[in-house]
Amino acid sequence: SEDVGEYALRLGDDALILAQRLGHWISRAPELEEDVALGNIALDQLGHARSLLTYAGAAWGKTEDELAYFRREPEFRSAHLFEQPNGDFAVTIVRQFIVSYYQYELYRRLTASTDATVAAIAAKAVKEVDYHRDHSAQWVLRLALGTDESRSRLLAGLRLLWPYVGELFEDDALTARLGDAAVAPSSMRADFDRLTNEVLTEAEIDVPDVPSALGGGRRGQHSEHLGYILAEMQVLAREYPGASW
Amino acid sequence: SEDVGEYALRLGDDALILAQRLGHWISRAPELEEDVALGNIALDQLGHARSLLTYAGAAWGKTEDELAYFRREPEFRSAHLFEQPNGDFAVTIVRQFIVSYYQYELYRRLTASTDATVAAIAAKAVKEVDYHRDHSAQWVLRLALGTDESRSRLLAGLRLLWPYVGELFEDDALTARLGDAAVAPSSMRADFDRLTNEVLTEAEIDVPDVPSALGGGRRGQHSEHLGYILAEMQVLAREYPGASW
Amino acid sequence: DAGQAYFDHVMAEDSRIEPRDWMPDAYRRTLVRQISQHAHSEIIGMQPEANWISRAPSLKRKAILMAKVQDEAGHGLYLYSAAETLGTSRDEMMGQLVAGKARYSSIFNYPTVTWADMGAIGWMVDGAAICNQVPLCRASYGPYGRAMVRVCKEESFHQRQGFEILLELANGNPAQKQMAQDAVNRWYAPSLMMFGPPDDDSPNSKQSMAWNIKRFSNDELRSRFVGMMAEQVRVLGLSLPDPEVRFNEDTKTWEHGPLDWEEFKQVLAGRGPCNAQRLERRRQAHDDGGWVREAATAYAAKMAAKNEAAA
Amino acid sequence: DAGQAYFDHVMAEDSRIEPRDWMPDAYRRTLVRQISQHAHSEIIGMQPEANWISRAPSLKRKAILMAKVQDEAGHGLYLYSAAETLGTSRDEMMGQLVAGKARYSSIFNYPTVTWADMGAIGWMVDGAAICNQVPLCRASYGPYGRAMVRVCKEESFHQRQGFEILLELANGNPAQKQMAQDAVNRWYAPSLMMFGPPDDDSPNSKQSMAWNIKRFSNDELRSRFVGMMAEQVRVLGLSLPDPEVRFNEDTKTWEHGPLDWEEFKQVLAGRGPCNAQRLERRRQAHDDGGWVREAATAYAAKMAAKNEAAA
Repeated sequence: SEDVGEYALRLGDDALILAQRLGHWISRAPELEEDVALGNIALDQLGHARSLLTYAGAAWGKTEDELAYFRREPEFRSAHLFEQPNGDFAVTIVRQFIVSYYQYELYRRLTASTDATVAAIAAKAVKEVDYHRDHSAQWVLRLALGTDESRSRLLAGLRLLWPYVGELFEDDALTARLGDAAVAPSSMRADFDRLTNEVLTEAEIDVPDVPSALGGGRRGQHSEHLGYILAEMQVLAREYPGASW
Repeated sequence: SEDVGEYALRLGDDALILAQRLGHWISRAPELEEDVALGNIALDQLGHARSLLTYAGAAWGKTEDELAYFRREPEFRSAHLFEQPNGDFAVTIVRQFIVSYYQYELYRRLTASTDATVAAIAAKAVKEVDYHRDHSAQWVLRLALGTDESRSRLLAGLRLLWPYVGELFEDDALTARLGDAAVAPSSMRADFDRLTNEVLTEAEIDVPDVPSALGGGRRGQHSEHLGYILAEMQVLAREYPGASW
Repeated sequence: DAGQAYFDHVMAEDSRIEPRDWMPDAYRRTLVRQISQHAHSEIIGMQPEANWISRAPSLKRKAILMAKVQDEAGHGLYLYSAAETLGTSRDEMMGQLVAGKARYSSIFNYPTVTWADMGAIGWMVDGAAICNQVPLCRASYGPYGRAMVRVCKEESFHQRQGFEILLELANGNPAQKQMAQDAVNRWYAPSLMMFGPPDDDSPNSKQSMAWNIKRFSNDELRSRFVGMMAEQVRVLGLSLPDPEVRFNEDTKTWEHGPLDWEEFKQVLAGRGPCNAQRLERRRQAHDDGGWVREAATAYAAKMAAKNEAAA
Repeated sequence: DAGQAYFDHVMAEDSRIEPRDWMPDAYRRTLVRQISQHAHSEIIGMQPEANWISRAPSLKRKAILMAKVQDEAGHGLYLYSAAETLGTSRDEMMGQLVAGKARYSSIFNYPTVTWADMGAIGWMVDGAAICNQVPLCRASYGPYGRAMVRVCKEESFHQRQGFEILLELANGNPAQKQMAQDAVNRWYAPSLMMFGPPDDDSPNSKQSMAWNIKRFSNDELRSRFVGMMAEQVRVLGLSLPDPEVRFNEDTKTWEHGPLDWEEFKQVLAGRGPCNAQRLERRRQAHDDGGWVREAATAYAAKMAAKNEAAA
């Protein structure tokens, strides 16, 4: 249905934009092991994006590439967190930390989706995202307890990105209509808070006390960053519309 | 003639790409005075670009905007130096230092071009570029003689960008054919060397001993940076071809 | 005492206080806060527009936009200078801004997502700023009033340019017209809220009026602005997203529909779409520029010592 | 002595030396240089391809390209590990690379200006690398040979993917086909030069052959590679930019036209189009990552101390 398509589009756009962001680290990471690790995560996200966009496209007779390369900014459904710049390694790790704990709760529940395709995609994704969770949590600990500099950069990253957590857990008419085919975002918040808190506690960090940003990504209202991401991502495909690659 | 058009295109593309690079500093400069100063320089360069592209376009019946927004990368004629990333403030200052001393010699001679339009554009530009020269020389001195950090950043910037100096002074068939309508690039090298050397000597710096890069911008062979610059610069104009703004 | 008497006299005469004149501490503090907030707004206000410099769709528009954002840096400079005459240094004010301890106009915490936002900001946001600022050209503190004269002259130029951007879009293809209408819709309420809370919820206004650093109430200015917009939007062939805008023949003022003051407070409290981003970007530029400012200072000191030695 | 005798025996038998075996200093030094250069090439070689990850024109191609560049980081890891068994640490080798004191394959100093370069690099550059590397799977130093086995397996996968990119373009619209041909033209000569200077100008080759860390001469490998290209390019429906490519029936080898060894030397000497950029980018990544590596080290030390205390 179009509703399921729209839902898949949200999740797919999150993953696609994140993959695009993470891909930038490959050849620029602090050590080779991280070129490999961040590359793996980017590839996983891109894989999820492809499955989700392919499924979403089925609702409107479009391919994954038509959706990725020929939609304009207000037609994207990514949440603001995924669009945020990489910043330094600490900012990227904080983004990963939030994303992976959120996506784990999401995909874990979606394995029981009444929509069989969504359930199948989630079943594959949840295992990969579990590894992303572990990767980010390890780095949160290393940076928090490593040196003064790494701790202060991590704290800055947390203050910078925590405002975008709220949007991930907002219910709306679509998630309500979808019922058990989807997950009510707000229903995941408690588990997200509990599990991220466990890591932050071990890292001797308090959850940042920062106001929540307004969001709007699910309605096509994006941060100023998305336009730049799309300009770069779509430039070649748009230059040769209809071409095959 | 088409030859003059091609020549104006080279100069115009240099100025356009530099304006695009410098424009990024506005709202990000180290102090407000520099937001204003770099903004002024960017505006001057953009002004030169518009005059030169308008004149170049006359040879092919195209407007400045058609040339700026609807050419592809190999059709651009900018030299590699202009495409180089802003880097830190020292890198930008080094780029400005090379560019403004080069452009000053160029426009000064072009005021005597046998092509009246080129001469008129040069007559206006040379005064503005003289100010750019002063601005960059002052900063070279401040950074060279300021603190250890500023000196070492300046030296790094010089090593990074000096390889791109050579391309600016290469003669080719076009400049040969144009004779006194243009300037033989190689004929400016001695004055450029002498005048930049005066500043570098006062700054207690030796001209960097680095190999020259291969260049090729005048033949449409560009650095990897230009594609990104154009993707961003052209995105909106290309999205609405034929629209008026 | 004599100082207070002179000050009161100046206020009564609607004349001007100059930097060396005696003034009440509260007057000084209020002015520093107001002028520095205004300066901060110019600086932070560069960001939403700088966001489109690289993507401006024609070279002419790119040049105009660049010049505009650069003017805003200039306004910041005049205003910080005016505030400095009251004994607070630019460094100190900048420090407060990047530490997140100073306010700036909330309007700049909204994102500029399309090119039409360049038009809407020029036409509506600068339009509202002008309504606010023209009376300040007669502010009782001399340096402030004089700075505002320069600022206002440039702002009205900017407003015209913003109007032109929207006019071109409104007369363009359907997608362009839609882009323009969409921008007007998004910026309408935030620009009305630029005049501050309704008069019955604006506690400091009375004192500022007495000191001649505020001339009209928030609601008076807002009403005047709505009237201006309502007339000009017809020229654009667009509409305001507020069916309740009308001229009240009885009160001879323009009226508008209710505004979402809850959102205003949210944004003011830091929950706007771009609060964190704007501040972080300013902080980054400030931090990244630290070594440059240090170098300039060190070089100036060396040159001064050299000249000293030579003299 | 006994060590030398055993070493000579291993060479004569074409068998393998392992890390704990005695080996001549010159052998060790040559290997460290060769393996680390190879590792550096993998690392620097990530950049020209990473340049197109964000702009890959389909999601499938994006995924393949990402995986490829990531594989190169993996190859770098295996190779640095192999070199470390000879007593030089990765840190030290990386330090030499970012200080500009180590070499890497010159081919990576050419820019990737179109998407078709992703195809040409895969097909030609990886193709040349495979010709070079397959014999190294039997290199006399055990860890090196074993690393090469893994590398070669992945490289041939990459080569096929590059071929596919070109095939798709060659069968695409005229602009795409032109893009493909243009990339083949640009990468042809540089990829032939990857095998190093002609045999009569390659002083170190003889010793390396004697040590079984080189199996065929530069010209032999180059000729084999040209033959491979000449056959495959017909499948692509494209052409090689060298009219002198032909199979010599007498010598049973492939021949090609003259190469511009002057350009090769220029690029080797640092005058390639991207030498400075590649090195600067690596240095930047290395420097930017310093605090992260320090944090990881400090954290590991703290955890070790904690475990110690608990034990």
